[in-house]
Amino acid sequence: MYLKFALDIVLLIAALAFIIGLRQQSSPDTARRGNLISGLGMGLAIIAVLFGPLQGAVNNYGWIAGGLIAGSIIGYYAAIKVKMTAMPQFVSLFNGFGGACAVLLGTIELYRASAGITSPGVGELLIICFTLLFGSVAFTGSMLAYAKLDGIVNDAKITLPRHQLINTFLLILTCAISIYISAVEGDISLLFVGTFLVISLIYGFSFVAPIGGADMPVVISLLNSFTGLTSAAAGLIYGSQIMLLGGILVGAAGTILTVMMCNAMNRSLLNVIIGGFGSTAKSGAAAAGSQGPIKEISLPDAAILLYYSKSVVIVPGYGLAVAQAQKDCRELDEQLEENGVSVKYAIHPVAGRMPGHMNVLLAEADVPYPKLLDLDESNPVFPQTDVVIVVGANDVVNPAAQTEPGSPIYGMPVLEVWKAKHVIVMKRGMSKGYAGVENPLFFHERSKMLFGDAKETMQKLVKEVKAL
Amino acid sequence: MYLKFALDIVLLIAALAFIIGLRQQSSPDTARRGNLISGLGMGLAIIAVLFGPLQGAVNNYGWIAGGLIAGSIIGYYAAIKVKMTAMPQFVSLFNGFGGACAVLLGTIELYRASAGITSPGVGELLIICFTLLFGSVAFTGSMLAYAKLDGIVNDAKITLPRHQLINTFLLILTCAISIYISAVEGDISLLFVGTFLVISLIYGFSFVAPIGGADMPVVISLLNSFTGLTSAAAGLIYGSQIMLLGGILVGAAGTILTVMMCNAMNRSLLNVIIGGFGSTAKSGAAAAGSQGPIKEISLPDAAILLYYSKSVVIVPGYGLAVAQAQKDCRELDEQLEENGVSVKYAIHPVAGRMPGHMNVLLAEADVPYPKLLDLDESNPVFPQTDVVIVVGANDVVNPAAQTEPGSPIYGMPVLEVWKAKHVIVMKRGMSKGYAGVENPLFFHERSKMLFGDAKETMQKLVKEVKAL
Amino acid sequence: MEVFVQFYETNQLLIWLLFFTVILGFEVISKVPTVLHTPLMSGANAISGIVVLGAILLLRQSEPDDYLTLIVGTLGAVLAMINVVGGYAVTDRMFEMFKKKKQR
Amino acid sequence: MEVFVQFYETNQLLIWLLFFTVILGFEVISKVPTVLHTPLMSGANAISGIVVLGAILLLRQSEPDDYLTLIVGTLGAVLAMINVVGGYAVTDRMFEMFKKKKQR
Amino acid sequence: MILGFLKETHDRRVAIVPQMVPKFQSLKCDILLEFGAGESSGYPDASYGDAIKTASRNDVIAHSDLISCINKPDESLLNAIPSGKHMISSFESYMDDQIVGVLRQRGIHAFSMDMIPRTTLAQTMDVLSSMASIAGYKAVIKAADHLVKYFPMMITAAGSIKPARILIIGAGVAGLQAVATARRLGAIVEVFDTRSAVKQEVQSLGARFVEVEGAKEDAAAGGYAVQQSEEYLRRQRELIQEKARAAHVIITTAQVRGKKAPMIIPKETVEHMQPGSVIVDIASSTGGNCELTKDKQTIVHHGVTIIGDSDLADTMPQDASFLYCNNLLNFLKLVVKDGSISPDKENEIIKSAWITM
Amino acid sequence: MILGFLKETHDRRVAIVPQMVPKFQSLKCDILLEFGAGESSGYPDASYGDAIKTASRNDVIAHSDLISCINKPDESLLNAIPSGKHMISSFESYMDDQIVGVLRQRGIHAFSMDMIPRTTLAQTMDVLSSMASIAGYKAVIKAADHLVKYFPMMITAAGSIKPARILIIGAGVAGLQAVATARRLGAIVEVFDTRSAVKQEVQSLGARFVEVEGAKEDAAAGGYAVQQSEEYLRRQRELIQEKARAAHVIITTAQVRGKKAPMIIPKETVEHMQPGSVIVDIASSTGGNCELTKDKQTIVHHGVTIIGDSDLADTMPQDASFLYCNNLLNFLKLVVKDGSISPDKENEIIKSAWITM
Ligand SMILES: NC(=O)c1ccc[n+]([C@@H]2O[C@H](COP(=O)([O-])OP(=O)(O)OC[C@H]3O[C@@H](n4cnc5c(N)ncnc54)[C@H](OP(=O)(O)O)[C@@H]3O)[C@@H](O)[C@H]2O)c1
Ligand SMILES: NC(=O)c1ccc[n+]([C@@H]2O[C@H](COP(=O)([O-])OP(=O)(O)OC[C@H]3O[C@@H](n4cnc5c(N)ncnc54)[C@H](OP(=O)(O)O)[C@@H]3O)[C@@H](O)[C@H]2O)c1
Ligand SMILES: NC(=O)c1ccc[n+]([C@@H]2O[C@H](COP(=O)([O-])OP(=O)(O)OC[C@H]3O[C@@H](n4cnc5c(N)ncnc54)[C@H](O)[C@@H]3O)[C@@H](O)[C@H]2O)c1
Ligand SMILES: NC(=O)c1ccc[n+]([C@@H]2O[C@H](COP(=O)([O-])OP(=O)(O)OC[C@H]3O[C@@H](n4cnc5c(N)ncnc54)[C@H](O)[C@@H]3O)[C@@H](O)[C@H]2O)c1
Repeated sequence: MYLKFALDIVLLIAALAFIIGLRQQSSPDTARRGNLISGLGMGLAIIAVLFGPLQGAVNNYGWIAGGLIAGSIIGYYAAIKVKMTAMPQFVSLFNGFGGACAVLLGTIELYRASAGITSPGVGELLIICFTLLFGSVAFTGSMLAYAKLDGIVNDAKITLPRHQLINTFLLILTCAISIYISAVEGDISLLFVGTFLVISLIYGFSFVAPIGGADMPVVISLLNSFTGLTSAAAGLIYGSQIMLLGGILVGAAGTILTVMMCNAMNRSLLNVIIGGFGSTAKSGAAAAGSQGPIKEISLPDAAILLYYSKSVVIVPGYGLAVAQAQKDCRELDEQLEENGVSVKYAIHPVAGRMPGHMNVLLAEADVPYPKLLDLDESNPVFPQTDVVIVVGANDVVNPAAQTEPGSPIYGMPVLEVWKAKHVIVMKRGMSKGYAGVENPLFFHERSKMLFGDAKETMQKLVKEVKAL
Repeated sequence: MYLKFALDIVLLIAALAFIIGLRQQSSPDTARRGNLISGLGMGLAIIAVLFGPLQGAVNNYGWIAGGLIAGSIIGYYAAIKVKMTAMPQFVSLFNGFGGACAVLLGTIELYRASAGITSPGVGELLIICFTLLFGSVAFTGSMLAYAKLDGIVNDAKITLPRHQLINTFLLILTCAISIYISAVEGDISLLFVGTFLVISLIYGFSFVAPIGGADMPVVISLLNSFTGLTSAAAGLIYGSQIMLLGGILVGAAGTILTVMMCNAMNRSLLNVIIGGFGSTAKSGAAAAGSQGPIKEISLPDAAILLYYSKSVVIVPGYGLAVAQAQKDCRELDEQLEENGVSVKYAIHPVAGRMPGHMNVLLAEADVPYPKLLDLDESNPVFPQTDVVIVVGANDVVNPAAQTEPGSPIYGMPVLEVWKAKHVIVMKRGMSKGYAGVENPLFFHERSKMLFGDAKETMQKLVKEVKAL
Repeated sequence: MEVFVQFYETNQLLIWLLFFTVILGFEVISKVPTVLHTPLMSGANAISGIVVLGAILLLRQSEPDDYLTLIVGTLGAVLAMINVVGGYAVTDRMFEMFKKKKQR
Repeated sequence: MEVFVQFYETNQLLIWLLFFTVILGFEVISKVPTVLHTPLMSGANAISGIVVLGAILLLRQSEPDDYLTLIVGTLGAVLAMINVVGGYAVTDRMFEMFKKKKQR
Repeated sequence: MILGFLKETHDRRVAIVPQMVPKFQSLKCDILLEFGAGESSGYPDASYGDAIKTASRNDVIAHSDLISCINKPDESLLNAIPSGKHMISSFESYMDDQIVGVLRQRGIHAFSMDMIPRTTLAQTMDVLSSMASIAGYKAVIKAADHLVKYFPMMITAAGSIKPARILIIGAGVAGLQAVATARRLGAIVEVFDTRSAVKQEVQSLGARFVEVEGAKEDAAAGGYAVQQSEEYLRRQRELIQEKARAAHVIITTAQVRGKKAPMIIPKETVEHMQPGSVIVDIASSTGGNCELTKDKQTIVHHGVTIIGDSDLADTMPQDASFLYCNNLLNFLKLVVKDGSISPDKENEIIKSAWITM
Repeated sequence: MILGFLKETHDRRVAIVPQMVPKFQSLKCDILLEFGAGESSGYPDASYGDAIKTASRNDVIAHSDLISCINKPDESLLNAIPSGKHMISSFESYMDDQIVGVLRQRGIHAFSMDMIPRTTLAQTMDVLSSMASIAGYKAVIKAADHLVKYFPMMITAAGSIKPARILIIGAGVAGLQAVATARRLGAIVEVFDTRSAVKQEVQSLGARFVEVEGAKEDAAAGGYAVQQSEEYLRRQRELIQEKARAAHVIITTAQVRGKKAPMIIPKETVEHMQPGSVIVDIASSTGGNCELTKDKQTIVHHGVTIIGDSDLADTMPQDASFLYCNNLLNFLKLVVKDGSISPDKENEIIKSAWITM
């Protein structure tokens, strides 16, 4: 009895750990600790459920241990090995596995019911069907999301005409089957179970198929909340309060997170789900032209990149002047300096539209003279620089001046920003500079574009950095 | 049975209403709605409890109705009639009444137990004693807080030497009595109940007595969370889940709010409770000298005042230059303008230390010329101005130049800022200006001081305004 | 110890609920801007008037001739109701100042 | 209808708990800065691996010779455990980037 | 009462500007203006309108009760003024201990604008401040005009130009205004003064204050600097010598009321400066802060241009006249009551300014 | 190979500055400098060190392979140069259609710095830009020096001064620099130009662009302005007439390459301006944008000071020389290979600049 009490307390602690862990993860300073707390909660929950008194327990600890250990090892190594840039797709992959587990549970329970091993009531059957259905969507949906993010699958190839109609039909169909199964109290054939499973899996795939690659993070978050809900449902099946609450918690948190991600992109969730390919991805791609793909960076990512770097060099150009963003630029500078980032300005001799244009602007923004580097001082600095922010400059950071003998600016000394670890290019679109030549910098592997009016972007960036 | 179900649902809704209501109250835009929701929750809870099935219910609806109606009328009129400025003390007063109700409940239950009408267990008796004790502290403590805020009671008069020792003693004593009562299972005399009641009430009074007038808001918040806890305890006594949860909710919220209020003042809660008179009040008072009391304004209040005004005039002086606060000043300006507040600058001809000193600074901060008013333009504007912010100016806003023929600056035209509805004076302390004369403006009924370096204060103010 | 265990087992869900409520109480408040401290305190204070339910329950259960209880209970109801109604009304007046600005 | 009422009455506290949990889920996330969206999603994802408990419970209750259940259950445990361990590990790596800066 | 305004002989300013005429008239004064007095400030006689009369110099002197001229009247003018007249000018009585005697002897009632106390209250009539402010501004403009290089930093395709380094000596009104103007133009500004109180004032304009420790302070001197010790001056000169080699422009404004201006920049220092540099010496009229300064002259020594000019306000006559006119009007309000001259002898400002009282 | 630098006759600049000498030497050139060529820029002969030789004018001409002078050589100089020599200068061949013939005839191989294309690539040798930039800056300084009032706004005890209103006509390099400088000094700046493309450039400096609709655009003109229609000019003149009455300073920089500068400010407009105002006409050498402009002269008309000076760079000789020297060096890198003169005939810049090719 004391054991049960102790394990009950452990479960309460686990539940609180989930909540507090998630809470701490929503603030940068405590985020890592939050993850640890949440992980500890999970460990406690597993232990409590492993050893808790259970009616009709046969235990089968061998099988369980085998499963848990195998899963842990695989999961751990996958997580350790994955490249930083591939993390989002791995989250999706992991989430899909969670969903797959729910599918298995739902299927076996349904099988048991159909085989007469168990005889669940209407409510329980509904819950089992829910588990299976949502688990399936989470499973195949996540897998497809993974494939899309990883570039294995091309968006356009897997979208059928009138895809939303098909999806709606599939949704109604699965719901109808669920209700039918519950209504007949599980008196169904094994084949029927199989059919339901297959349709559910197809629906999951089809659900994600029309959604654009750029919207994948939102979708993953949504599928994640599905996994949460399906876990909660499984908790009901197995009478586990912690599963129920943990699942509900993730379901709720995931939902609100999905909505917030949509908001951050200025889109509605519905728009993401039915709208097909993300519009942001389109604009960039359309303008990219022949020189290969460009990579965009989101404001938050840019903020993180800057915040956690040691040295930043700002390269102002005519665009800074047009946007009159000098003061905001200075604010970013101050914000970063406050956090121990060294910030300099690299001034190209012909940046702007008159000699000394940048000097005038930066003087207006009260940038101290020692922070300004001229061409000769800047170029040796770039290789030691973590991040270069190119603010509305174009010709003066054009590597074609060194690499393309045919270029009208070939031979002009330019700022070799591409030698820095990262380059963030702020401009409104892909238009050319004064000299009217293409700029390969924008397609360089180290550069990421941050589109928008320099002033607005700067202001938003300052806000993001402040939030860190 | 359906009634019970319906009322149970109503109670659930009420509980959610409290949570959501509180949540919405913590953001300015939804705050008022939040209060309404929370109020509706309260209404629902009362109805549900009034008509819910209850074991051994005699109902006595007449008495109940009488009490509720009388209380409502008194509460409503008190709230309507109270002056804006007196609101904090009224919150304290109301809170005291809630505490008083808990005291009554605790006393009667204790009386019943001592009289043998009921025979509660150890746990229940502990809870009853808790109700009585915390209710008492909330009751008499709030009353004293009210009296202090209203100026009825003078701090120094009611503080005994070694007051904290006495308080600790009282705390231990009351706890000991509580434990004794529980241990003997309520087998006590009526006199003993009365003694416990009296000691508890005295303790509440004594608890608040040494705390300074400036710290009253914190204390009220603390006492408020006591009332919440005592309500929760009463909920246990009467087996009401909604009371329990509502009380706990307020208890938790009140506690965290108390801590946050302390943080905002850069003090610890312990420091507030035992530290005696607030140190901020002291510094101001000490410097005030002969000319009567000065009034300080807190940053948040200043921010609200500015945000909700129509027209603001900034009067810069030498202090602005010393602090180099011109850019922050401009940011406040922009922040306010964005919210539809008209902002102008009134430049006194001799402000600063050289002709045109303010012009140089404001030009540096890019304040457009049309926003600058000179002396002749400014003075007619002040009577129509909601708030004047005097930033490090002194001599140039000294009313003595008009009112005190003996003053060395008598006859000099000054900016008549005191004709505006509110004046906020930002400076570091009470020191005099260049001319070395006292400034009666600081003691003027319409002015409030905001002490601190102009740059820092401005930055904080901008932050507060942005949060609105 | 046994008592505790028993108590926990019978009230398990209630205890979970309490914990969750405490966290909710913290969470719900934790990001309030300083400007709202005072009105929020007032709003929380109004809720703490929920002790009025105790008075109501006391009254409903009291014998109609137990005047002591009736009077004490009614007095409690009056006081707590002042807290409730007065609290909400004052809070509302405070928040009135925060009416959303048109320009935003 | 009766079923509902009965269900509610028996599970009253659990239902309250569910509601509170949903609100907590919302609250706990609602103020997260945009920069944390992705790692937070990953963190929540790890928790959703709690479905592993279902697999454990299934396995513990299954007959030792019911190989279908055992295999399916174990497979489920493997998959869910990948989700749990992989999820936490990836999240940790993401948050590693946010190590608190010394200067602050 | 008739108020007469003379044309200045060596100055482009005029003590009355057209837009202020109504305000003078509201003091119940008639105004008599010497022909062409405002011409060089951009105010031809016609611009004054019909409200005032113009006349020849002699007529103005003969018919006015109160005669205004901006600069210290020379002997011939003093001789021309009949006894019993009132006169407002800057008589520089703190420099010239004869003048009061001369005026008294000639029976002229003299108000000296430069003797108005430098208090907050008297700011509206403080011509020293308003003119010094112009001088500070103009000194920088002149320096920029004469300097062989840019003031601001410029990173251009034809090379990077470093900002000019400017040393300002004496941070009174003129010095501070010079600081502000030079900073506006993007120069790196350093400031010297003996009064450490101005350190904060200098910093309040965003410039650097260079300290020589051990300055004597005298709060009783009413804000004016006191003469400093030899030791102090030596240490200061050393530090300046050092700084001067690095400076492209030096603007000196150091003055000690009633004394010869301190000599701060010796010939040797100038010879160590880079050719093409500029020194503007605003203190030239009282001897100059630079050993080589020649008052009212621009000389070039070892490639360094040295401009000695204490009357820079004169080079910006329109605004200077406007400001002077305002100062004068505000002072006259103390002197003229109801159309007649009746200064309040108890008034602190009158007591200081009425030098023949 | 010997590179010879002549002393300018009517100009304070010099084409080589001491700190750049090593860079020239790394082109394997020996340098011959005319006595005292750098004197007036602040570079006495001694400052160049031992690395270069100084000589008389005739010796420089006789011994150098490549002769540099900044300004267009006058006839006597051309006559003195032996056939077969190379020369770098600004020959103004776009104005003077004779000069190329004369040079060819005399057998002089001439590179004209003012013919270097105005492309991004050629910016490092674009003397027109670097000198125009100085001119724009200096024009504002000169205007501030001559103006009878303050540039910035001043609210003082002696009255409130409104900021000066400045009209800048032509927003090329000089115009833009003038905008920046005037804004620094606190003036209210308005700008006119016929090319609407510069509108954004003007705004990028925080000034107001005043538009006259209907300007002709010619993208093919390589950035230079095209001659505008009569109708356009009339409407523009009207608007300017209006604005000019309000302006305290007008700085005109409008030029049309190879043509007489457009006349934008007629006499009548000047006469409507406030006395004491200032016009600085940078376009004076090609006729000026103001009807009354006299090149290289400062005149006063109806109280308005009109400064006609296209060679303002000359008044800031040190930085001007430094910038010119950089431009020259960068250009020489195209001309001199391994110590001998061998310009790449395919290079676009050489093709434009080598006017006798
Ligand atoms: N310094 C001089 O004296 C002078 C004089 C004349 C010409 N130039 C020439 O001008 C060029 C200067 O190079 P640069 O790199 O400074 O400028 P640039 O090459 O002209 O490029 C400026 C870039 O800024 C972007 N931009 C414009 N407005 C923006 C806004 N509001 N927010 C964000 N981005 C904005 C534009 O791209 P989007 O439209 O896509 O945003 C554009 O590509 C050189 O070619 C130089 O030769 C210089
Ligand atoms: N305009 C001129 O040409 C000129 C020249 C010389 C003298 N003056 C005289 O200077 C005075 C100017 O009047 P004013 O009102 O501008 O200034 P003021 O009367 O000298 O007062 C300035 C006030 O600013 C406060 N202060 C200083 N540093 C501060 C900081 N970092 N943050 C916040 N507050 C700060 C000081 O109070 P705390 O220390 O308590 O903070 C002081 O009382 C007049 O008397 C005028 O006559 C003017
Ligand atoms: N009350 C007011 O509003 C007001 C207005 C204007 C001026 N004032 C005061 O009047 C006083 C005089 O002002 P001013 O501009 O006529 O000053 P000034 O022309 O007499 O002197 C200029 C400056 O030179 C400095 N100086 C003197 N000897 C020096 C030396 N050896 N080395 C370096 N610096 C030296 C002085 O300290 C002074 O700051 C100041 O105190 C000023 O604050 C007051
Ligand atoms: N690529 C580069 O980095 C670079 C550098 C410097 C200059 N440039 C370009 O070279 C070109 C010439 O520059 P510049 O400074 O020598 O110009 P400029 O001196 O030839 O002309 C000055 C300005 O006067 C304007 N103008 C002509 N007629 C006018 C009229 N009637 N009214 C009003 N304005 C009139 C022109 O539009 C021009 O803006 C510009 O296009 C400039 O952008 C390019």
